[in-house]
Amino acid sequence: MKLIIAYIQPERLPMVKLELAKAEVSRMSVTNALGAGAQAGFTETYRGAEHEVNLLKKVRLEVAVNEHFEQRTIDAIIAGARTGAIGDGKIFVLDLPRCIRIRTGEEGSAAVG
Amino acid sequence: MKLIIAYIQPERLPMVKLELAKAEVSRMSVTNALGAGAQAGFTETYRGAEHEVNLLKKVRLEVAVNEHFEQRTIDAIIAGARTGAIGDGKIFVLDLPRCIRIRTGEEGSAAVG
Amino acid sequence: MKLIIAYIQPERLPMVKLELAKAEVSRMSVTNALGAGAQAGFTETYRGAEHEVNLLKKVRLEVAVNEHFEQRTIDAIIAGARTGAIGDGKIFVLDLPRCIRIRTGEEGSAAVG
Amino acid sequence: MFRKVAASAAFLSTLFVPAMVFAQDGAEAVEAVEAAAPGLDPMFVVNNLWILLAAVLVFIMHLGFSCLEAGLTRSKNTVNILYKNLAIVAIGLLMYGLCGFNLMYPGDAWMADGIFGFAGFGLDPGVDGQTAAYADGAYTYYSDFIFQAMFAATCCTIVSGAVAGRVKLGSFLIFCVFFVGLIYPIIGSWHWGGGWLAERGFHDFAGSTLVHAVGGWGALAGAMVLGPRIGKYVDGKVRPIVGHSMPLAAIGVFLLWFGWYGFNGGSVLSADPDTVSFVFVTTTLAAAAGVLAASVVSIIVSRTPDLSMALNGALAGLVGITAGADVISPLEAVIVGVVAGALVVGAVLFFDRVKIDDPVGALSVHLVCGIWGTLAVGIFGTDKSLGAQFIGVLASAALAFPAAFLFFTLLKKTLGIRVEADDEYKGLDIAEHGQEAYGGFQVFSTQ
Amino acid sequence: MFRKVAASAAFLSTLFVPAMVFAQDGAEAVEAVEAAAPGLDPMFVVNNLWILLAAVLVFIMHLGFSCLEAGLTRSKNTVNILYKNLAIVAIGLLMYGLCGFNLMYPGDAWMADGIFGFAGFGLDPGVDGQTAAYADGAYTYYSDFIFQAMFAATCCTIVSGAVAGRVKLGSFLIFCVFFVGLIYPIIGSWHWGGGWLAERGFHDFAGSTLVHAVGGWGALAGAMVLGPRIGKYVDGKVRPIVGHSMPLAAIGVFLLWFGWYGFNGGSVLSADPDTVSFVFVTTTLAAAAGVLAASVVSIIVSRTPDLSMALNGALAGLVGITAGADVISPLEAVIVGVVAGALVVGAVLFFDRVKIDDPVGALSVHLVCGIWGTLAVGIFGTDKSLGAQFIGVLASAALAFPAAFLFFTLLKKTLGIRVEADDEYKGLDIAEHGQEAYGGFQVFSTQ
Amino acid sequence: MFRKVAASAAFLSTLFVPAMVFAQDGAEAVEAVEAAAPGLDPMFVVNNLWILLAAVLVFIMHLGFSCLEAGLTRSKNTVNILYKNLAIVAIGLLMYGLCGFNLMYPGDAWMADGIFGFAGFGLDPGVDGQTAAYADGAYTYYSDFIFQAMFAATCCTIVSGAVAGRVKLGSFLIFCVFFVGLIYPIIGSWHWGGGWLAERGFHDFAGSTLVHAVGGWGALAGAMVLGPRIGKYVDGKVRPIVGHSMPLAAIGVFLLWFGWYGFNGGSVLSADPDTVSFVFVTTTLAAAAGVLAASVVSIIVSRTPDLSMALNGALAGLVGITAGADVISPLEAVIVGVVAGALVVGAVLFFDRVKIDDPVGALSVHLVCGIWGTLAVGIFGTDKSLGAQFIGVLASAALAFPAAFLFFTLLKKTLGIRVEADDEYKGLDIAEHGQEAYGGFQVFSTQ
Ligand SMILES: Nc1ncnc2c1ncn2[C@@H]1O[C@H](COP(=O)(O)OP(=O)(O)O)[C@@H](O)[C@H]1O
Ligand SMILES: Nc1ncnc2c1ncn2[C@@H]1O[C@H](COP(=O)(O)OP(=O)(O)O)[C@@H](O)[C@H]1O
Ligand SMILES: Nc1ncnc2c1ncn2[C@@H]1O[C@H](COP(=O)(O)OP(=O)(O)O)[C@@H](O)[C@H]1O
Repeated sequence: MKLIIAYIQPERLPMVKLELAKAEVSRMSVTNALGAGAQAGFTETYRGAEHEVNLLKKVRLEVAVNEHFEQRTIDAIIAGARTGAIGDGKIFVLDLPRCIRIRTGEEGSAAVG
Repeated sequence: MKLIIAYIQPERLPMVKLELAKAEVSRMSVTNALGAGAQAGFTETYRGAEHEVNLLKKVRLEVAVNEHFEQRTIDAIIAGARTGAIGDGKIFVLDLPRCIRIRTGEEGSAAVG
Repeated sequence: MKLIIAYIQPERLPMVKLELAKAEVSRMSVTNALGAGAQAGFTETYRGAEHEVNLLKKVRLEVAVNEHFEQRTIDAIIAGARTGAIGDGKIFVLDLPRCIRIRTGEEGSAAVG
Repeated sequence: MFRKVAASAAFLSTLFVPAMVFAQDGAEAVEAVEAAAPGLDPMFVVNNLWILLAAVLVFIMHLGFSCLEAGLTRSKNTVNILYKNLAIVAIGLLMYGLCGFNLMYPGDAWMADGIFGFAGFGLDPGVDGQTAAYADGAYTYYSDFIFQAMFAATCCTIVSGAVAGRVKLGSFLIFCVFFVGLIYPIIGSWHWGGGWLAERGFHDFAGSTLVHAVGGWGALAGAMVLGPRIGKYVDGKVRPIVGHSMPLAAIGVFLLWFGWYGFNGGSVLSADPDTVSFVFVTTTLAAAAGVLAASVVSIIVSRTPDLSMALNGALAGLVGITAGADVISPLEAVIVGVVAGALVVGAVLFFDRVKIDDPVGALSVHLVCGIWGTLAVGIFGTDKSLGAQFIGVLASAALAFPAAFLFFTLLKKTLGIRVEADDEYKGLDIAEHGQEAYGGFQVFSTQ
Repeated sequence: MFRKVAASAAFLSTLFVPAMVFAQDGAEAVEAVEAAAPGLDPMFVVNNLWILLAAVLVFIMHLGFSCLEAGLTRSKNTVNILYKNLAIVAIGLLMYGLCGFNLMYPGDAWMADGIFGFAGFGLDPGVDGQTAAYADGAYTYYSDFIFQAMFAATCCTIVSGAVAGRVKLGSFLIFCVFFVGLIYPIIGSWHWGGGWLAERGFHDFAGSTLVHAVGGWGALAGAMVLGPRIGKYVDGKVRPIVGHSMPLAAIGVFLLWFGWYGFNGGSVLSADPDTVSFVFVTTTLAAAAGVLAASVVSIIVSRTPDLSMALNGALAGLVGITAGADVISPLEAVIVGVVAGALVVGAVLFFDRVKIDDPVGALSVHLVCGIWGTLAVGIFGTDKSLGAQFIGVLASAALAFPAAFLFFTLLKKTLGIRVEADDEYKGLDIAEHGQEAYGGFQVFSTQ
Repeated sequence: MFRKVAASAAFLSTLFVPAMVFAQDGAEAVEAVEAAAPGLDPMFVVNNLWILLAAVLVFIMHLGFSCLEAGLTRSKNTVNILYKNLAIVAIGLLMYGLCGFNLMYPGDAWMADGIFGFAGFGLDPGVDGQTAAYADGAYTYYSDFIFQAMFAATCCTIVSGAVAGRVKLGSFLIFCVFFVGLIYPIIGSWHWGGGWLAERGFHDFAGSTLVHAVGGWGALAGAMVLGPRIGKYVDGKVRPIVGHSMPLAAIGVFLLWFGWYGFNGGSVLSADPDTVSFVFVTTTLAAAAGVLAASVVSIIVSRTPDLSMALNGALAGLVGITAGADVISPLEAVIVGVVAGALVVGAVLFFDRVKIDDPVGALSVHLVCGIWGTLAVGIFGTDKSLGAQFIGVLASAALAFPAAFLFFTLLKKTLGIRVEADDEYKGLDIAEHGQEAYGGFQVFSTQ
């Protein structure tokens, strides 16, 4: 199994969810995050003093999938998140040796889906 | 070493912490998250317009443990989080090749605990 | 590639960013988290009732790097985050088999940086 | 879904009643307005203006209550609390116009002498109502009504605080129709309406008993019938359920204090410089003393200064002085405030010990300090009898508490008054309204 | 960066104008103050005091508007909204002093009889302005000005709500200079300034049309020229864009209701006990009825009680009764409020259906209920003509809407009036101000 | 833990003093109230009513201060700020009753002629205090007291803003007892109490110097003795520490502006239509001009319109006009406001340059604009001497600043006045109160 972590632009989340749904991936976890990447930040001014903000709002997705879902999940995320502009985000794929469903105690592939 | 990630219902966190303490696991990190799974969402209405909310509030736990703590940690999480209802959550276990304590620079098993 | 996860004291974030910049690591993702560790919590009182808070505010960093950046990234985080006091935090290093840049579809080392 | 529909139906039913009647005040009223004007007595004008301004000040207390209650409870119940308080104001005002005013001030229309009277549905200023003749040049009929109407909703708002976080919206609003439309004005008629308590020398200047304790009894009944919020008392221990916004709570208390100048000051029922300024001073000093006393006691009890206690202390002092603001000297007002401020902290601890869950301290503030304030008149007031004050306290308790308790029990047996555990976890905002109070904010709730 | 500079330049230009002239009111004014005092008529003093207090109450409505608008929109636009509203108040007050007051009350200085007049720039109480002679012992020149000035900014604040979340700050403030400095006072002069509408028997007591509908027409023009916020209407469906703070919205509505006692009560233009108390009652009952009606209708429509609709309902009732608060009986006021409360919910749905995006319901509240209130005078008011009311509604629409539409279009073609999509995503706070409203808070915005 | 206990002990000690004495005002007072009433002069009634209403308006300014200060600082210090401000109000009111009022208005009880007088502890209206005889038919003794008492706490609230985020609660409250109980009333006695400054023709209508600059000097002393917050000035550069809630800050400023009508309007000390309406107009125009000027200057300085500066601009205009609201013409009021609005932005930058950390801009608003306003009277006021104004500014500085500085230094050497670095990181809410302001919210604080 794989654990797919994706950082995307917050406003692309609805699209990404849509694409994932099309790819029959309906389970996921979402957190909000701040990201520094190639994207330029902005200058915040407050009472005459300036400071550079380069941690921008991002959404972090975590999706656990079975091996044969790995690529279609990645494709779906890209389909939903890509605008072609800097800041579109990254996808990280980790190996997921074990997965357990708390409710039933099921393990492995059965638990992921 | 293992990195255990668990998504649980927010209101089960106190129980899970209790069970982990019983299992002598006292270190952990917690973030709030939104999750989509088998659990049904709800309909939000605002000024006459409806929309389906299917990202529900969850708590994300991250616990790094030594191998021989893996199972008891998982058991403790299940003991604290299980209600038997859909939405109880999932546990993901990752391999953790390296762990460093910032304060001392210690590595490995010593740093995890 | 490696995925480096670090929990640090919130107020050390600016330092850590500075040290990472010196080490030429400019990409990262940040989330806020609550952590229980060796650090003592505090007692909250509200309307005469007390309760122990042992989940303290922490910042969670996630940095994906190429292998040869692993150590310098870790060193930079330690340089920025260490105060010598309990609660300084932990660094976890995971293997990162795959990394994709959403904008270009690039994979691997090229995508991480 | 069914729950929602049932609650909605219950709620809808509360709205038809006030909208139906309101009859007498038709064309004549308008004509009455057209008349008057020339040859006015300036004293009448200024007295009347003060009553109207006092009414405006009392109005904003409803925002104060809303903010305080919302601030001291969890964010997941905020929409529900705001909605409840807005609806209470609307229902209170309309019910008071429909029947409350004429129940509370029956004039000659007593049915059981000094105990129950009713001058009919709706508003009717009559021929002289809008002239100086109505109240010896103090105010007009409509000024009288509006000032009293603003008071009326208060007693339900007090109940609202104690049942927050678990009560069903529809059922609660039905209770309000009953409480503000019937119980509050009947008890009020005994004293302010010139009934039997007035004859016995009972003194409750602006309502420590008639408004605050009456509301407090309703609150006690509600909190008892409902039971505590899930997670408040676990294994015999109190687990604090922390409020979600101290700024909101502070805004609430300051606005209440602000409005109290209308509440107490307006209760002089004229702009008499001597009495009104005296009342302002006693009111102010009691509130200030309440803050400090509650702070000190809370420091002693929990070793840290608790903001929510200090805020409650201000209200405690205000509720305490309300019965005797006109007859208690400034020095004594400080004493009344100090005692009230200490009492409120003790009472919060007490109610937690007996496991009556009162999220905002409504019982401690309004019931306990309302009683204290009423008795304080007997202690400090010249020519006031402690006995008469006791009788007033007991009499109002004897109607308000059982009536509220029975009505809540009735609702419990029929429509239900408590949301299901699951909805309580989710929060009433989503469960009852399908809305969130803080769109976009990450709120971390593990209770 | 260029955008910012351009916007700033545009904005700066709005500030020079009012700061420039203001001339006549120099030394004489001060001297005038020095005189007066002894032998005052107490009736004059109390009448005048009421107007001043009413002005203070109307002032706080601007905080109400700010809170309501901020609360019902997303957190990422909060700084922008607060800034806009603060600037509107400042611009409104200064422009009204510069020219608005003298356009609205030209006195004898009509240029086109009853249609357009102008008594010159700046403030000048003249010889008698500060004495009882100015307004038959009701108020002084400066009281008159300050009360009217507090009203003036209101009409722009209404527009502000409808264009929130996407309008360029600089362009919008230029529009305000134009609207509050020219359009609002000209329309006002037709009725309150004694112009042609006054002569035709049009009755708009405190401004259902002259303030609220005029602001509403401006809002409609703005919302139409701007288009909806990104993401509001997707694939023909309405996607709710949830407000970020219901407590702020509730504070806003309660403060507006509070201030409305000054808005309507002060419009009596004296402290006459009869009329002012009557106006207080009708105002109150209409608001309460509006809350309940909007609640019921929103329960019917969306099966849950929608707080934002109930809040809008209160305002709907208030706007509705504003035209006839002095001539509509309490019972009829309830009816006016019920209709307004129902209308407001329907109107929100309607505007969404026709894809006119109005984040806070400004059109539904101020335009729709403003018209309803004006017509209600014709329906319920004794001796009032529905025809005259119609004419008033149409006449003000005929100037306000096209003028606003043209001006907005002009701005669109020149400076631009809408921020770029990217800035809309980021939020105007960062895009236009480089600031965030809630430093440190984690706000999760995927819209 | 020890720290907490020590702080608590220190704090407790501040509370005994005011609670102890308060003696004279016992039974007589109550009797005095019982008398009076018939044959009242309506002018007396209306004048007195206005003073009381003005007191109520000034009261709500304390909520304004609380909101502004909380909004412009970080969320982790919010409970502390709200608590501090509530306690200041309570302490201020009680201390003023205990001794402040009789220090400020010693009547004949001067000890050092025109410099120091004291009419004894507690309140005592005497025989005529509650009648028209007390102040020529303008107000009663208690009205006088309550209006002045509401002012008194203000000067400590100003200090509070400048020391926010790092001061120890207990020590600060002890400072307040000293400052509001002694320093403020002594300086006040020099002018308003009829002392030596009054004789020299100094003119400070409502307290640009006596309230605002005096508070400002205390604030400067406090900020200097304490030093800046950790992280404000790093490597010679200013790192902004962003406030956590702009809506709170905006609510604060609007409420302050609202209350200022009582602050300035009530300082007329009668309801004289001419002067009060004049004061309303100058007050309003200066505030509006302050907003625009601060906006323009902040746009020039930071290329974006800074909301916190615009908000400070409103206050700057208000503080600026306070000394001369009765003698400065409307046009000149605009100028006073424009200068104040520009000054406040410059001053914020200046204090940051000299590394005096003032989280809410209290020095820039109250000290700098307080001085400017006082001098403006000399510049614009007819028959006013710039020299006398200078003397007043210097004299009050000469007492307020050194006294505050010494007292703060004394506290520093004894109890300590600054929390430990660790507590500053955690935030004072947890460190000093063991509470959080926003239960459940995820606040991300890396400062
Ligand atoms: N090496 C990395 N480690 C952790 N997070 C990263 C890394 N690179 C990118 N990210 C995350 O992805 C987001 C987008 O990256 P960015 O470089 O701006 O986009 P793009 O690759 O499209 O140019 C960043 O804001 C950050 O949250
Ligand atoms: N495949 C997955 N990837 C990521 N997170 C998941 C996945 N499956 C479940 N989760 C997380 O676990 C939570 C509970 O899942 P759900 O399917 O509702 O519970 P259950 O398995 O008890 O029916 C989800 O809300 C989500 O946060
Ligand atoms: N085993 C672990 N699993 C997950 N998170 C951990 C673990 N150990 C520590 N942490 C995180 O690191 C933070 C600091 O740990 P702590 O033990 O207090 O510091 P130190 O190691 O310097 O004594 C914790 O608050 C928690 O967020």
